Amino acid sequence: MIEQPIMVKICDIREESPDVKTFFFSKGNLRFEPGQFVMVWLPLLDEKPFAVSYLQNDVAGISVLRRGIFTQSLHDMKISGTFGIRGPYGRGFDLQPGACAVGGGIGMASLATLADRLPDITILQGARTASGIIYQNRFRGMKVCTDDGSLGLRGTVIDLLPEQLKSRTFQKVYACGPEKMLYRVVELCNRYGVGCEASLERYMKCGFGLCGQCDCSGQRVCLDGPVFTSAELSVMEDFGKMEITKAGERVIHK
Amino acid sequence: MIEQPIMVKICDIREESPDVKTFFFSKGNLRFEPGQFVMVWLPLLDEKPFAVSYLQNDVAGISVLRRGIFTQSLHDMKISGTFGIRGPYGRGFDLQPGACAVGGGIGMASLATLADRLPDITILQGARTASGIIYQNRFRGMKVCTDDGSLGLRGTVIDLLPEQLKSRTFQKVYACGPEKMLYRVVELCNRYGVGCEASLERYMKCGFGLCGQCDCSGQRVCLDGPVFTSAELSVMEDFGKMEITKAGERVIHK
Amino acid sequence: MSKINLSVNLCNIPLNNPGILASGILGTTRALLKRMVENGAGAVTIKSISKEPREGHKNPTVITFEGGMLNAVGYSNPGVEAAAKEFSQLNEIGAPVIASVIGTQKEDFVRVVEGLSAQKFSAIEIPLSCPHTPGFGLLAGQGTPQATFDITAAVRKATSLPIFIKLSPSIPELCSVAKAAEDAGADAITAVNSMGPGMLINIDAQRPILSFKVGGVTGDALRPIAIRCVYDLYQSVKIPIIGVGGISTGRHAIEIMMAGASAFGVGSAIYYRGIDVFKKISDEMAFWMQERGITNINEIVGVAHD
Amino acid sequence: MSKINLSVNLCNIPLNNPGILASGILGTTRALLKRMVENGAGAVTIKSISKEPREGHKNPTVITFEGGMLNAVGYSNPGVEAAAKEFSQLNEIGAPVIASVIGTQKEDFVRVVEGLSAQKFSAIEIPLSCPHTPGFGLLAGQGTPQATFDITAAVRKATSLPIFIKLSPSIPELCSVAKAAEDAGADAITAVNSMGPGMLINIDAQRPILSFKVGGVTGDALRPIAIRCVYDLYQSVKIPIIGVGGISTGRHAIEIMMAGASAFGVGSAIYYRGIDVFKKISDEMAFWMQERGITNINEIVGVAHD
Ligand SMILES: Cc1cc2nc3c(=O)[nH]c(=O)nc-3n(C[C@H](O)[C@H](O)[C@H](O)COP(=O)(O)OP(=O)(O)OC[C@H]3O[C@@H](n4cnc5c(N)ncnc54)[C@H](O)[C@@H]3O)c2cc1C
Ligand SMILES: Cc1cc2nc3c(=O)[nH]c(=O)nc-3n(C[C@H](O)[C@H](O)[C@H](O)COP(=O)(O)OP(=O)(O)OC[C@H]3O[C@@H](n4cnc5c(N)ncnc54)[C@H](O)[C@@H]3O)c2cc1C
Ligand SMILES: Cc1cc2nc3c(=O)[nH]c(=O)nc-3n(C[C@H](O)[C@H](O)[C@H](O)COP(=O)(O)O)c2cc1C
Ligand SMILES: Cc1cc2nc3c(=O)[nH]c(=O)nc-3n(C[C@H](O)[C@H](O)[C@H](O)COP(=O)(O)O)c2cc1C
Ligand code: FES
Ligand code: FES
Repeated sequence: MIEQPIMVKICDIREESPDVKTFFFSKGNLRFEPGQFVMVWLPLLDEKPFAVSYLQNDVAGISVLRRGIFTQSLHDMKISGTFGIRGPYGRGFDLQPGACAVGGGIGMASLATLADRLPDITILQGARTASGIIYQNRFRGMKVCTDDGSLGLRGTVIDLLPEQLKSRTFQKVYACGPEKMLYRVVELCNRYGVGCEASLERYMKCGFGLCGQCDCSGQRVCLDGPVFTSAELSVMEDFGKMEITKAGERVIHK
Repeated sequence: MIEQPIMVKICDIREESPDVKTFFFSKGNLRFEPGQFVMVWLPLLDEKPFAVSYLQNDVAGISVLRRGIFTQSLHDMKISGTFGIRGPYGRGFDLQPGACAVGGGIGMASLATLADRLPDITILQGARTASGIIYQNRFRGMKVCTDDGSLGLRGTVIDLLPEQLKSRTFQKVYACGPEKMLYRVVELCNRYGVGCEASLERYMKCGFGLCGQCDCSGQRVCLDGPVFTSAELSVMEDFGKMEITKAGERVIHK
Repeated sequence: MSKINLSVNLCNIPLNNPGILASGILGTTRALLKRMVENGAGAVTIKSISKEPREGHKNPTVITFEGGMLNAVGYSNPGVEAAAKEFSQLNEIGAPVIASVIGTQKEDFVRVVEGLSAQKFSAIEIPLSCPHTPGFGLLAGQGTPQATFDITAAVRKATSLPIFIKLSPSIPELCSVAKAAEDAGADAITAVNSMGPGMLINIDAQRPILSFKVGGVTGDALRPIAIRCVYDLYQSVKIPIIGVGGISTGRHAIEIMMAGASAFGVGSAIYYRGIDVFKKISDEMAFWMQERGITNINEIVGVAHD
Repeated sequence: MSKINLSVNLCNIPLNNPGILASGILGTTRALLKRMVENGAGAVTIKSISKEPREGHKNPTVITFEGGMLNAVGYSNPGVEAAAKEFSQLNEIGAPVIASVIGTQKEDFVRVVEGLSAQKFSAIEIPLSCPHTPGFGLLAGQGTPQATFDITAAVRKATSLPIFIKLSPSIPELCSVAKAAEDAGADAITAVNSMGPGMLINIDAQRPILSFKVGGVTGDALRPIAIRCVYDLYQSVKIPIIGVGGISTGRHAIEIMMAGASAFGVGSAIYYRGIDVFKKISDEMAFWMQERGITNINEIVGVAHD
């Protein structure tokens, strides 16, 4: 684990969708487990958490959805540009064969290295519209759905998942995406008696369990998570409901 | 190595001579090599270097000659009393069979664990008078001399040594004692073509090579020594001549 | 270790052990406070609260280095109104909860203290010592004897709870500031806040790492400074001292208590030794006491003085 | 690494690399200075010299802890007369030698500077910042702008050698003191001396470990503070800065130079990395420069500023 940011050089950039770019960098001897994240630093601007979405021999990648100023600045970067990373942080997924991964939008980035490591995995990815779907070439058998039906089935992963849970026995379901979606995935898994692990997102500062910024019902998403089991989530009242702003205000989760 | 003093409890006290007492303490998992020393701390008073003179299973000992206030305070201590030790510090002796150890007065303390480890060693000990001789029961075959002839041969170890060097081939000579004596031992060894290692004494502060107090011609007695080979000593101009006081004054060696 | 008694009485607040969660560390939510108590804290302090919400500085805000930690969080907090909601039913937390109150002028402190008065806080801590937040602490001149006296006196009128004044280790007039606090009615001194400020530069980015450039130093680096501050304060004030700074083991805790602290705070060590650091420290203290035949922790307070 | 140039010109003193042995570390004898140069130091500073010999504090005088080192040597030194003898034929040392001069009043500084004037020192360093020796530095009020101005001006009259004023990291008015030194004719600022003071207590002895009880903190703990001081000074004074405090690797050296130091001092790291620490640091700096395509070390001075 790297405690102070090291500057890494972008060695490749891949456009995963109109709004998502993957930035590849030489990973040196850093080890990442699927579900862990790094803090990405743009000097003079800000520092935010990103899942490691590619893990190749010497190279790692982060897939970034353009949302605000920070991610826009990342999108503006070119090959040979540099950013800082520290980490990896957090507790990742507990890998098991015979599983299903459910990704909503950029949440797919957290599940990607997991899927790489589990060849028999079933992947469901949902997005609002076709242009939101990523990694289509990477995961050929992936089942896709869009809210507007512009790609794959019309509907959300929540519409797709029950059918899967009915037709097959999964050892585990892994999920990452909007928390409202995660909440319903966990509900479904509970109903079908399948264990589930979901990766949460909270605003983060330290990334290593000290500042209390990323609290979710007494759990530090950065250190105790970001991946939690459905059993753990069942006693986390804030899950699917509340998050904490940068200023520490408790707000209803979007 | 222990960087901050730990308080050890005196578990036994042995009177080695009217002016020398050995204080035994439980050594825990500290490892000492013959020739190394510890810094001994009496809270509120001072801290000074002492050779480890006994190494038994769980117990180590320091043999202390009463000289000034500090050593008097040590002599006043009783069983169960405590003092601090840190270390061990310094470079010890390079052990070889078929050797000879030459000790002058309390210098014998530095050589004692070496002698324990080298069963075939020849030991010469010199002192001003009979009451200055220590470890007589510990090293039964030890050859002893006193300036006044009150015990063993009359004369100094310098008088005794040539005969030894002539009659036998030693692999090495180890020496500790007054520096004037060491100087002559090294001279003799050079003359007879025998390698010699001598343990020097200088006033010390840090004990770990930082403060420069214990300098002897650019060598730090605490870290580069206290044991030096005759080759090393041959280029140390101060050896046998100069030492540096607590205030940093260069004075002629007593 | 049945005979070992770690409980202390701090300004009439009973603590089952002298370890207190320091302000700004995991004190953002009620749930985290509870978790820290479950993990052995004798009392917990909430993250400092100001009148209005504050976003604080941009990231990076906390970074580690070889000797400890550097932070410039910038007092992010939801403001007194939201805080009063968050920190309700404090009797269920399981240990005393200390409110940390900040302001840019003395009226602000009073406003926040009043705003939190409906909640069952056990004491009010006032840090006048942050080295990296414009408008607050050292950067607002709150670390002088006069300002300390004025703010303490104003808060004194506003509450009957014990008041702890939290000082900076980086001011030469430490003891006069503490005396001013005592004279104005403070019940204890919390010593110390983070020191410095300090800076770390990433040489490949050629820029300071913290977005605010400078931040307060905590952890191991701070311990000898904190011990000295507590030692000096013990000879200067009569009110109890809460020792904070680099405490991460039972030995450290005993060390700062021997310097004169009646209780001690723990912050950075949660990173170094985990969320159960308070349990570990209590066990280590009890073990040491057992070995030495000391049964009551209060006996050791200040014994390092001649 | 043939193209890498580490040489710097400090107040017209050419150094083959910017690493300087800090005062008080192994600078007790001519032989040790020489050894440090053989081990890669770009320049060396002697242990501080006063008018009369001084025994300093009793042992323990130097002790390590998790975050660095604590020392209260108490300015032991043989006095100016003996020092003038010890530090003769300095041209044979192989690198510039800096004299460190202390006093309890400004006349003392002048006396010592004059007493050493026959020897070929390259510069005079004046520490006004020791935190643990009664009669000297902070304990004698030498760390104020006025005292600094007076002492610097007096020494300025007594020598034409470059004057380095060495400051404490533990005074809030750091930059005003540096400006006072600059105004009085100082040629460089050495930043910083040890911080604090701090204290370490042995809990089994129930006593402070250092015989003087408190001492200055150096090593890792000091680095972020030293970096910040240099960064601030770089914006306050025009004369060069020698950065000192916790430098033990090439990265640290580059870090303090990016903050604004034209050269850097190394002390405690001799314990942590051995007597060849200067060689190691130079190699590490050269390696980093090579990788980044930087050939001249002077290019990086101050680049961390916007
Ligand atoms: C553990 C973890 C892993 C993450 N992994 C990734 C990743 O792999 N790829 C990736 O792109 N991002 C990831 N994120 C999110 C990322 O850290 C940033 O929060 C996000 O990219 C915001 O970017 P921004 O700063 O540019 O947008 P901001 O300026 O913060 O916000 C711009 C707009 O987006 C909205 N917004 C911001 N954050 C979120 C959010 N979390 N959910 C919904 N809306 C939001 C804001 O309300 C605003 O309207 C991860 C977060 C966590 C905690
Ligand atoms: C590496 C090393 C190992 C040592 N090992 C031992 C040991 O095993 N046993 C032991 O008893 N001592 C040992 N010493 C010496 C010890 O550290 C003290 O310096 C010595 O005991 C002085 O004691 P004091 O402080 O009571 O006397 P002081 O108060 O320092 O002196 C009292 C009188 O003794 C004289 N004196 C002090 N030191 C010396 C000296 N070194 N040589 C000659 N005269 C001196 C003084 O001039 C004075 O007249 C060792 C020293 C070193 C450097
Ligand atoms: C990330 C972080 C945030 C902090 N926030 C606050 C704060 O809001 N209010 C406060 O009084 N002290 C704050 N502090 C200071 C701590 O309460 C404590 O005084 C300091 O960290 C020293 O203790 P430690 O060495 O155990 O961490 C903060 C410290 C850290 C590391
Ligand atoms: C044992 C020791 C002795 C010191 N003696 C002096 C001194 O005599 N004069 C002085 O100006 N600074 C003295 N210092 C301070 C150093 O020169 C330096 O400023 C400080 O150690 C910080 O650097 P470092 O972290 O690299 O050690 C001393 C430091 C130590 C550790
Ligand atoms: S981000 Fe600081 S505790 Fe999680
Ligand atoms: S005693 Fe300090 S260098 Fe040897």
